Amino acid sequence: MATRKGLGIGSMYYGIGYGFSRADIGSAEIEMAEDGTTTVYSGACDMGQGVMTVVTQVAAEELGIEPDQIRVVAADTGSTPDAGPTSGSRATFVQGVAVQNAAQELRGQILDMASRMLECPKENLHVRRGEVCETGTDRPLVSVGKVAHQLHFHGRRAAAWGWHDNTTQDVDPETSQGDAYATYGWATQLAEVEVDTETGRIRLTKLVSATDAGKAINPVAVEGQIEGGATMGLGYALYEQHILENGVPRTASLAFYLVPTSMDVPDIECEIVEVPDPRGPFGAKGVAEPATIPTTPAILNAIYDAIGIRITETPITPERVFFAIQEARARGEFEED
Amino acid sequence: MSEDTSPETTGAYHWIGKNVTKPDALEKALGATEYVGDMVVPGMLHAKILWAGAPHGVIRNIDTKDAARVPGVAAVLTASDVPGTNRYGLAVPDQRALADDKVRSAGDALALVAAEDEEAAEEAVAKIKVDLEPLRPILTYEDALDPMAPAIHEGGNVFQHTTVRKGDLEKGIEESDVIVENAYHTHRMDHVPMEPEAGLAYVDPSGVLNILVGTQYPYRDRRQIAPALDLAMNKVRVIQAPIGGGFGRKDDITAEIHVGLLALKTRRPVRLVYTREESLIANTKRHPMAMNFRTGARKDGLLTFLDGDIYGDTGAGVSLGAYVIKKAGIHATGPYDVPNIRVDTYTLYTNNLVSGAMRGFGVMQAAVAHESQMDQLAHRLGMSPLEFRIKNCLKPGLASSTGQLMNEGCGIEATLQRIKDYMSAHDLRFNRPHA
Amino acid sequence: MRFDYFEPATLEEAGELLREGKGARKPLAGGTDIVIQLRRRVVRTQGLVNLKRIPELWGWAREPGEGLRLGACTPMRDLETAAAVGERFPSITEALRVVGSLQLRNIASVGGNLCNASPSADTAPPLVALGATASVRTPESRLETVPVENFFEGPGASVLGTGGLLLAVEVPEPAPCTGDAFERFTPRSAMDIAIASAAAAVTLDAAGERVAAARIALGAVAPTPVRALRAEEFVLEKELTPDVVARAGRAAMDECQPIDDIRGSAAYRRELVGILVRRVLRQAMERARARSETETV
Amino acid sequence: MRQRYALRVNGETRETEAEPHESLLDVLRENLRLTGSKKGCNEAECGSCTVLLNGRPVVSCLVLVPDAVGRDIVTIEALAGDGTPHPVQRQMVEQGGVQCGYCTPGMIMSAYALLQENPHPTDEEIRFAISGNICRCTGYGKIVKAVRAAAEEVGRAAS
Repeated sequence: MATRKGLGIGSMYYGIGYGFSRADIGSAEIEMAEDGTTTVYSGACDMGQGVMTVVTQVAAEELGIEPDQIRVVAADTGSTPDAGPTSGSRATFVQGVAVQNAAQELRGQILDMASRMLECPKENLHVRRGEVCETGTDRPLVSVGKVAHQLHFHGRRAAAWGWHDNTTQDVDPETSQGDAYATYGWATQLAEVEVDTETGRIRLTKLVSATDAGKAINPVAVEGQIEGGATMGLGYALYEQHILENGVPRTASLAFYLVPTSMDVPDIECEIVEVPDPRGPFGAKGVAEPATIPTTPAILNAIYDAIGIRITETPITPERVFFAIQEARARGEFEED
Repeated sequence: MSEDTSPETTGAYHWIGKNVTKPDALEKALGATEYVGDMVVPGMLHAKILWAGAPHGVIRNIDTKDAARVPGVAAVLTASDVPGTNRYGLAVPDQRALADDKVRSAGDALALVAAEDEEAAEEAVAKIKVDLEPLRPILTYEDALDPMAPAIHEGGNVFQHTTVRKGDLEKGIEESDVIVENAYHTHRMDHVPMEPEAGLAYVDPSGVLNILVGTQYPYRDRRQIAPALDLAMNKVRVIQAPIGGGFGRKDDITAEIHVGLLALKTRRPVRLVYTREESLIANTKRHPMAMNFRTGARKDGLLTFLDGDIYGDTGAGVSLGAYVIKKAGIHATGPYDVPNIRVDTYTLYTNNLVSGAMRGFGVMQAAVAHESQMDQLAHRLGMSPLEFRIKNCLKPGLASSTGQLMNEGCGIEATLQRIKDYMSAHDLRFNRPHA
Repeated sequence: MRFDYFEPATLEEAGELLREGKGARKPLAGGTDIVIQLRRRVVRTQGLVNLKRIPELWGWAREPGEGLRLGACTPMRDLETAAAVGERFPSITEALRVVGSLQLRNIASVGGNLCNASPSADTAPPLVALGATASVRTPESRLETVPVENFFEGPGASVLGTGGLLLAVEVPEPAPCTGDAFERFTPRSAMDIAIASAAAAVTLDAAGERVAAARIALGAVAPTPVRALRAEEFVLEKELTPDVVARAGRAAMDECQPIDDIRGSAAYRRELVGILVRRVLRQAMERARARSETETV
Repeated sequence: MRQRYALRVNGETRETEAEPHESLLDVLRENLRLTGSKKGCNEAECGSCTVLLNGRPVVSCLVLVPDAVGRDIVTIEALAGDGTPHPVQRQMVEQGGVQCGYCTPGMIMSAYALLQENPHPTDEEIRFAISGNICRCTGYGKIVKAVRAAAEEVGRAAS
């Protein structure tokens, strides 16, 4: 089998969120019960990528309580406020700030009550691991649960609402000039492919994905997005194509529409880059789409690096590569072994 | 507030940056999570859809009499049974919950059946007779751009034309030492969420229509369901059920209006679960695009201009296509400083399957073109593709294609540098350009 | 897809049930093809006659020097994991490893793969190349032996017609200095259907140099799995030099009859035939050489 | 024509009525309410419905219910039957092998079957064993890692 290897780069930037003056909001309510356990009513849909986990971590960080004391109720028009869609790599970036805002306000309520209970200025207190502590010494003074109990006992608020508006102006209708998005995601991938120069079949043998997460709130979840995104990019590049003939689908079965299997995907190497973005929660921004986009171009460029042939049409089927090699040969432009 | 010790100032986070276990993962691993297709409600009916299967035609008649007589069938509905606008659509309401005047794509729904079990519903669907007068389908970019071709919707087949203009294109061309020009074609892709679309609806005793659905945005679903079915918005409750993958597909309406309508009409709970085949036929896909790009650079390795056209096939409905294709246009430069730009984008109606949001949202396609162009320019200049990108990438103080000034959070150079470091650490080298 | 369902315990019973059905009943082995075909409504039937509870159709036997016998209902995975099969007939194992998924191969049978008579059936080319025969019970209850290469009559059609049963497949013991190989071409590395496939069984002369006998079989490039007779003839009594192998590949390209479909064009399939034939010939030759060395030691 | 079938599921005999053309998957899900096994394609192309039949992983969407009579059926629900998640389940959670979760039960059944047969698989063997289980979210890397970690855990427990 005659094979050649090549390396290719793909880079991209991607406007995070909606842009184009489309409403781009996040909102959440947080409520602390008498025992200090907390419920976040978050309108953001978790599709398994982990926005519920991000919401939990942001709330835990801001409230100074343990994540296992937090329950998230998600995405129900009957019980949670509108947090916009989970799309556009926006959930962490937008909803994260809304939850942060709510949690900060609730923290203020806790510290106000603690200050009264402890007869200690609020400025000298902070919350850490479920305890209100003395600032400076970190000495625990009273548990958050006890403070919450007092809040409820005295009929004070132990709940807060957080909102975040990430809506941008639309760009100019004639020139598209303007601040199109609040921020952008950034990513570069390196692909190594092996080209079977006889059949035209391509195998992805290595993929390194450098993705800017701003701040990885949950690194394993970020890696999950990166690896899954690159795999979807690989499917787009090499295997998946929904074929219509006269407008009628001919690939309406997974026997014909080919999604990558575990044998088609290499171990994807995640390089999480963190360039903090002050507009996101703790500097974080979304990675779902940025991690998906560079794979196909990186593969296209790696194929060129391997065989000196530029493929300009996707998917890069073996047949397409085979005939591209034949044509290059016919023109005398194929570098024979 | 205790500002001094807040983690944001000190960076000493307790939970940010930690691998907290996902709260929903264990129940999924146990097989305990109930997706819509796993849910059963007492008295629940099963729904099936009759799909058009043909791309374009005038609906003369839909005869449901035989279907309604199948034992166990509770309802057979067509467009005339829809109490509201029957319309939905994320950019404009150009899609019908049930096709009325015309069939515009093979993925249009023509009729709904609810029955005591799925087999009866399937049998009824097979007995619906459709009299369709075929129309010439518009299937290619060329057909869609032809002003003489029949219009799929009122207003013609070019739904949107956007323009990106920056700097002085002619000047950019003149300054160029190398120019690369190519036509790129990308294809239609399906999201293939492992869970095919599904919805479960019931009217509760207070008269509220409850819809459980694997959705990416319950509030916008409500915004679309209520007018389509002529309901007050506060009489519609949409609950996100556990969702077996979305990837942009379930950003749009899927099963919501259909199950809602059947529940309203039958006053019984109704569950609709797509087959994989239906999932591949119906709802949105990734836009195929045709992109003609001309890009230039100077001998010193700086980019000079981008001159491009992007044609996107949004199928028989816009869905989010107008935004997808506009986004492709403003991202057509890639993450680079390009001083002179002309890019035009066209959002085209065809009688192909509807395309909408999918992970990558137009930039997936644009990157195929801009990154191929970047490599060709680098090779023409004899530069490493990586160094060429580092030289041209956006940095704080530079402006994007839309003139947006980059400041904090501009990470492209850092990602390129990380790859460069990786390559040197692993002694990896490009074959080209040849030394 | 409503139908009657029968579970005969004996061959006689099964034959009787199929006869009564007058063509409206179908035999069921693993069921992995027919259940899908029934669900897609490309096949209709009034009844399924499940053969899997008939003991004679189960199991496999491999005695050195006596070839391999496979009961028609034996799950593919049983054979795939059998070292005794892989050692002597690597092409069979190579084909089995790529059929559908592992979870499918635990249900699907080799007999079913042949009876489904798909042009792309992965197990067909190695069995044809190895000169396997099919034991068939005709609708008239006669026992016949049919070479696997003559078993297929067209896409979805075999010598069984509507009432016949495949009982077993027998692979003869290869002559000394014989090697075999299978390769199929698919875009994905798992769970895919061949765009083209090829198998070869090559017997070298005592010196391990020239081809004493060769059989080459092709899949997915004609209405049935087929032999590449001209390519076989061409390599006979030659050394398998790169040039000879390349010319054999070209001969096979000329004699296949591929079609265009969504998996690939006829032109591409034809090119793949040339490539795959070269590859399986080389691989079979290497295995024959390795075998001749161990056999002579 | 509906018939009564007695199925041995997760160690118990369960009586149910079904048509012979119904799949084991449908009967498990609809009749026995064991909905952990998922329907992703209904034609053996995704592996979401994987269960064990006499100890071997099979796509239950293609097993007709009469064919499952007399065999031992094990579904995802049995793996943590005693309340303790199996190491494969726990590691899938800990290593980040679970996202949307729809492929997860089938994936775990394939991995579980692999470890029963081969307690010390290589990564290549793991990838081969799960190659009939399509996952659209993770890219498989964390699943392979989870199976490897589970194998180590089982190995440690045994030694």
